[in-house]
Amino acid sequence: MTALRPSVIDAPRVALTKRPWSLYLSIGLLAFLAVAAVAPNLLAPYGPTAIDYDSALQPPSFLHLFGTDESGRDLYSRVIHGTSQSLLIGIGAAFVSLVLAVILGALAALSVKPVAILVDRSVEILFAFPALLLALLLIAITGPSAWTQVFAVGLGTAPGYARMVRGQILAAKNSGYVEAATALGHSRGRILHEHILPNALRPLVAVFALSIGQSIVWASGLSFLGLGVAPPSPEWGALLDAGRAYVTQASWLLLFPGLVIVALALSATSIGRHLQFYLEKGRRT
Amino acid sequence: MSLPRSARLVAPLAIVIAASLAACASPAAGSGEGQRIDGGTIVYAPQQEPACVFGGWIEQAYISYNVLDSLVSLDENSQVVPWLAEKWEESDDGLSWTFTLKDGVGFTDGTPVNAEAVAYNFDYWVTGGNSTARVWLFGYYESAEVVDDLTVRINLSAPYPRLADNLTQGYFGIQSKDALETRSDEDNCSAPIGSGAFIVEEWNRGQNLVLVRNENYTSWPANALHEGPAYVEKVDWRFVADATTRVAALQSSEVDAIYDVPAVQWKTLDDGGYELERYVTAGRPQQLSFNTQIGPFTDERVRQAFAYSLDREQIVETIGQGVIPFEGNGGVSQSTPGYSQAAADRYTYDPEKAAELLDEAGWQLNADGVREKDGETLEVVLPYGAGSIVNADGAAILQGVKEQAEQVGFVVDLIPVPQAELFAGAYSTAEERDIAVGYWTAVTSGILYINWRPSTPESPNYSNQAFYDDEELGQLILDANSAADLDTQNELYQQAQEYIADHALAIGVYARLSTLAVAPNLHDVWQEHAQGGPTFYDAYLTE
Amino acid sequence: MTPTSPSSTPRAIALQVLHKLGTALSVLIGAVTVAFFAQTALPGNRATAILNIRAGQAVQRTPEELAQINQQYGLERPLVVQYLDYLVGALRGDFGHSYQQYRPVAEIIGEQLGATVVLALTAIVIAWILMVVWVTLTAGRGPRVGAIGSLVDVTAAALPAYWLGIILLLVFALGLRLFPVIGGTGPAGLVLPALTLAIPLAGFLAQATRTEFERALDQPFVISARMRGQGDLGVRLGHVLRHAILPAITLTGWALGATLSGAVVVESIFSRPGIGQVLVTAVNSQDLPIVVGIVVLISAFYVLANLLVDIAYTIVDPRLKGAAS
Amino acid sequence: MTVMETSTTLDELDVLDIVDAESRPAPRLRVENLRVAFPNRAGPHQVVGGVSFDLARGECVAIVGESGSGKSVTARSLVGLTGRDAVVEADRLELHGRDTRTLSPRQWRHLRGKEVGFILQDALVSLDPLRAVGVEISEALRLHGWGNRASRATRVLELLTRVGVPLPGLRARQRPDQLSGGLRQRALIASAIALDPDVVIADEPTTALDVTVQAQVLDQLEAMKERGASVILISHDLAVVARLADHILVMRDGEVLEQGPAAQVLGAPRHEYTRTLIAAVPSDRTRGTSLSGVALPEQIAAPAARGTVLEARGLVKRFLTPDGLSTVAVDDVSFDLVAGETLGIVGESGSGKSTTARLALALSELDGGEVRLLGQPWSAIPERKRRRLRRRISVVYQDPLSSFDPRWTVERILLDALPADTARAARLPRVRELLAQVGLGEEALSRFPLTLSGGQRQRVAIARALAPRPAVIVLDEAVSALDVTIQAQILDLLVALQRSEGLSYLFISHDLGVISHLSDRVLVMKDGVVVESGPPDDIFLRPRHPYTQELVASIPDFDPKGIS
Repeated sequence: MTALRPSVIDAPRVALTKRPWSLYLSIGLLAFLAVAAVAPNLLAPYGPTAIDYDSALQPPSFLHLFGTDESGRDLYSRVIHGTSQSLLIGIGAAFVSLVLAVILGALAALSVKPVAILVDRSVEILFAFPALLLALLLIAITGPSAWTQVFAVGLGTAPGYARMVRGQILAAKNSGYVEAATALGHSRGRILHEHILPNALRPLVAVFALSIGQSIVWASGLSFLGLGVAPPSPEWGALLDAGRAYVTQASWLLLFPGLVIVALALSATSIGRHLQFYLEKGRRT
Repeated sequence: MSLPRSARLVAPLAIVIAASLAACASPAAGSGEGQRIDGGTIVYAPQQEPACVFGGWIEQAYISYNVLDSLVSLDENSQVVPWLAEKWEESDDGLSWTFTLKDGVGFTDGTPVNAEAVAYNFDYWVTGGNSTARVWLFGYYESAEVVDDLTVRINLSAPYPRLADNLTQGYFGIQSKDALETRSDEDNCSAPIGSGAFIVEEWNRGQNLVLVRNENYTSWPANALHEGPAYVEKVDWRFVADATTRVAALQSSEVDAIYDVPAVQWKTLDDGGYELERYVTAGRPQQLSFNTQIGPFTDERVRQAFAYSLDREQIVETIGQGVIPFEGNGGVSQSTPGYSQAAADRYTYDPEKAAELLDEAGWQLNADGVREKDGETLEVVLPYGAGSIVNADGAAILQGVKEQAEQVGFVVDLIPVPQAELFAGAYSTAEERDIAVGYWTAVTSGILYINWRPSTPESPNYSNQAFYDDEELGQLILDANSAADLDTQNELYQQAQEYIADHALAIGVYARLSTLAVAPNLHDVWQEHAQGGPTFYDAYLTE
Repeated sequence: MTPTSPSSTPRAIALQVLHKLGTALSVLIGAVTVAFFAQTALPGNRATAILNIRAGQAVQRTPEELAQINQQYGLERPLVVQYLDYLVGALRGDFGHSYQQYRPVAEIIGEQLGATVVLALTAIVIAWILMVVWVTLTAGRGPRVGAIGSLVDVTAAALPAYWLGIILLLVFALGLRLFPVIGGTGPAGLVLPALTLAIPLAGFLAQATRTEFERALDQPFVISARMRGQGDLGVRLGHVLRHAILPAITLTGWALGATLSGAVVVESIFSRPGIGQVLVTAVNSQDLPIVVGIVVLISAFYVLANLLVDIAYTIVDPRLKGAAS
Repeated sequence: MTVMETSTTLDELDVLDIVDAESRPAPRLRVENLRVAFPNRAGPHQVVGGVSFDLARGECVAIVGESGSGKSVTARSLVGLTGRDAVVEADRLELHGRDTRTLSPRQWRHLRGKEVGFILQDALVSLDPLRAVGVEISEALRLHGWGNRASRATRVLELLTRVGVPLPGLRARQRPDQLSGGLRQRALIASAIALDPDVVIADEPTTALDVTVQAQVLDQLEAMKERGASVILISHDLAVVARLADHILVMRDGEVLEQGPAAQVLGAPRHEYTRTLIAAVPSDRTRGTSLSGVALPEQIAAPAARGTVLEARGLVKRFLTPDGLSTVAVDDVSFDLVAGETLGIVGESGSGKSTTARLALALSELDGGEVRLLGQPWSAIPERKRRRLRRRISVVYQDPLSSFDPRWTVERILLDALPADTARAARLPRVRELLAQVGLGEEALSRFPLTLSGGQRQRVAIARALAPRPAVIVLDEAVSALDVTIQAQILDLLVALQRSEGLSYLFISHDLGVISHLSDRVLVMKDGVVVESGPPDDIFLRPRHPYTQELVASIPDFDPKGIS
């Protein structure tokens, strides 16, 4: 579960390369996955749960790009059909995490002192609380499902982002432009609304992208521990979990879903880093 | 490899099949080539680490079997043979059993194995010492009385001719009375004091449990292969949860034997020269019980339709790679005495018949291929204890069940229930589920009593997972339990199974297996016949 | 504005120590509270769970059966009383007994702790070595090398530990037979599990370090050092690295806590003992005393790690000595 | 300065020994037609073109130019540290007669620090901030294999003593941030001259330093020169250059516009740009005149208010330190700003002058005293009431970029600053008017501040300050970050606006020249206290307080007319 990370790294200092091939590749992959999520039947030759006991555990071939599993289901088709759920879990968790982070971060940065201290302390406790346990408990309480995964991951990643949001808001609050606006006689509400929030939250666009990749890795980790979506579902983590038992005989069952998860996390991170760079560029001379 | 057809007919026998024909069925066989090493350590890798050595889990029974001696043992022909008890006798009215103990046997704490200790153990089990033993004795056990130093009498409230058979299970290991009384719960949990072939030396939690040879062992069971202390000095139970890792560890000689060989690895290990042992656990097989109290399955036709919609044999054969035996009987498995083949063959794959029955019951197919009745869809909830009661292979099989049932218009909600939730009572009531999955190992068809005894307000039976409180079935089983004559008893048990099949109260899916893979240099590890646990008393290593 | 002069007067240090202790204690108590009430909020009846797990059967239990357990563990008392009772015990160092193992929680955790701590620390050390070598070699070397360096960072950071672990196990233990399959607690068994945790962590640390490294390379003192005759590698190791690792130090504090609780995946793949396994088992069996005990432990580690980070931070960057965090 | 001559052709490329300057009067450094280019998308981009000069023993060559002139790149190319992608070409580039164009990285390392010392600006960042300065100085020795650990330690103390650092044993163990500005800058010099290099390059060695520290650094450089070292001084500051240089190169956009003996370049500049540069230097002599050559309006507008517009009485401000104790940043400061006038507050870093500015703006809570604006209570009323009054007082900061919301265009920034009661239809015309007032065209409306030059940004900042039609503008180091010619333009703009709008300025700066150029009255602050106040002529010509005397004495004497 080392995927759970406290805060986002600073933006890269230079554009990664002049022609960001990694960016193009990432966008290409995401576009492909978006199609897979919206219209899986366009890309998948078989149904996600179409059992064909006669072709169980076949290695990758032109007929079955990623091979088949123990019930003869086409792994490639399952990966494609699992995209929407995996992506939704990732996006949902990133969303939950950021919404929580913004609420906690804003409270910590903008409230009166006792409230701010209370919120700070709660974030600290959330940080100190083992994230895996948080997920385990949540799942034990509500039962494993995509939603539980969304909230478990979202809650687990929120404290890191909350700290970041708090820092961003404080930075904006202490910025020259806020002082300039104060000197112009603008009201607190107007300054908050016109300057502090927009500037503090703008980097979150990039963070959101970064967080999606992270959330998918994390959520699939929960599935892998058998704490995720019910197995016949082709969610990627569940595919990995199912493939684990066959790893010596049918390594493709583990290899391909894992590669897809890594590729997606990589793409999301790459896009996030580029976004971060372009958003930050406006702040540097 | 698949189970020979004929083997299923030998129902009363506990089937022990080794992959190599030479090792087949007989523990006496398999003495290998090579020089026997005196002493040595066997590293054995099971998948699950229990909380205590002694307790109600089958994993606990397996360890207990090597550490504690029971009164009696079951041989490969399912005959009860002497162990701590030299002889035993059932009274004519069947209401009391008298066990005569071997003389001169001592617990490893130096106290004697006597009638007092045995009687104490019976009371200990039923008052919470072992919840599974308690369930077995429930409803029959009255008291245990000390007749003389070596004679103990068990008084029953109703005849139970198969009592001795049941006592062969590891749940009934006899512990030192002195230890139970004077030592802490913690000590009795992690290192119970018995009179067995091995003594718990140390338990490195999360890693391994080390058993050391009882040098003063005198009370081997009658079906053991040798006399005197065990050959090996130590047995290292090294807990390895992941099946792939277990197999790999065996292949790299890090361990000498592993438990629960994944079906998909069976052939590889077979080809690699490993000795494979498979024990089809007697008792309730992995089966589906329908909720007969609430929901669509209150209609017998719907239950039958579900059964007809499945090609259970094909699913099990494919996922189980021919290793996991298909079991059609929803009452008891093929290795259980009193097994009914007729009950097992009651339903075969017949989707048309299923459709017909559903039509008849008023469930009409809608445009989406789902059945509806009065605006309600034919949706059934099938929760299962993922990773606890149903393993990975089992989950794959249930996915096949879901897929096939949905072909005829069912919607199956397959819900993996985490252990915490499951054992806290989730999905345990009739309102929450339509189908229950589960197995229960046993030595006799007496398991039917546990699973099908009708609930009464005074004495609810929560193990009756079909919620089928039927006097007729209940009486049939009660009669069988107390039938003095074995043939009569088997006949009655078979009738009960057929009753269950006819009314489609439960259908079998596959028989639970206990499998071992043993390295070529380890010999005479045998699976005890009550539950299929590995027995290391006779085992020895060669160069 | 007055320059913020560093102050390390005894008074300032005392104030900070007090503040940190207060924070630490409140975090610990907060974590215990959350764990306790979350665990009691689990569905179903705790006594049922205790009984069912002992029996290995998932069935309902009769009131008589439940009463015995409730009485034994005081589960019939109001939650708040149970909580306060626990808290008082915990303050005295008594974390209760496990429902399933009947043993003191401190003992259960204690015997598993070593393996996990060794694993976590080894992983962090390896991650640091990998990260420092890689970043020092590739940072600030122009766009092409930089792109490769950064791609490797990001890829490593994106590797799911469970997946990486199985692949490493497959290749190095099963395939090449270089390492034992069952890790155990020996040094040979430590390599693969530690790598599994270290590689993604190294990628993650490298991302943070690289940015800082490149920033530091542009600082005037780097030119000064070069002007003094310092070579490129000398500047990188002697000056730049020290500046660049500051964010990685902060992240390491977090990583220590995360690795401790996240070790369960690696522990299960490599069959290692450790508190990760204990935690999962305990949650699964609703063994509340163990769960809460582990929360206390991990929170304490988190607090301790943050303290160490603060110390490490002031050693690396003495300017911060006395500056309130 | 030796005139460039090529008679002595020294083909001694293999000679690694230092050529003895006494026996052969060859220049230590010869640069002929040095060109530096950086590649970019469009191909190589030349940033330095055709720099030539010789440097002899005990001589100082200064390269003067504004930002982007290529002066620093020139300096770095002399020691082979131009950067990875730079293409450095020269017809001749010799150090002690050795061609440095073909040196390997190893040879370069051997040479840097030992034969050429390099001093950068601001020791706070030019010395490794995480290390004790003694370690830094000793590193220079160690890298060239000088002595052993013990002898190096002794040498470090010697060096620190030589550059005038008292208590060298203690200072050597301290980090730059623990030392005062003067001490750390001397430590930086010590690290550069540790091995007695006979060529020292000083790249803006006094920029961003307080004037008293600047004087100490210049003394050190002078002492070095007297010991026979050759100095290359890179600076934008003509006053600094005037004090040390024997020969001056004036650069702009990578080209050398003019070069020659210092007296000639400063006293009788031939190039227009040189003259502009010289004219742009503010001082008490330039008060009331134009620095950039634009015509200043005669005083036409009546002051926007009458009497004392801003009145401070006994201001006190304390800050909490991490010890939980408080330090006094501003202690009993009082002043009066009279309508239509400029009150200059001058002081070095840490003097409390910026805090005073914030207190005057009521952006910081007072711990004592009172500020009144236009005769009304100002600091004493709650912020809610103050908001209505805020349009009467505006502010311009040193760093305009950070005072603009990065997401906003110039148009939005200015619209935002208009008083709320400005009629909708009047808003855009007013913004255009403001732009015109600060000398910007309408094309600036759609620009983001980031895409503007420093001078343009400061003009936008001034336009924003003007927008609410204030009576008072607080200018906090408003021209300090600007190049000298741009600074001149902005100062002229400020004077022009004051005259046309009748504004009052509270002008805060560390730069005595700017203060003396602009102010009608001057306040000198030190450690939060006003040490002296009065008309600029009194302060600068007849300082009474010892601190003021020290300050004034530290100002490099720059009177171009006096040089010739």
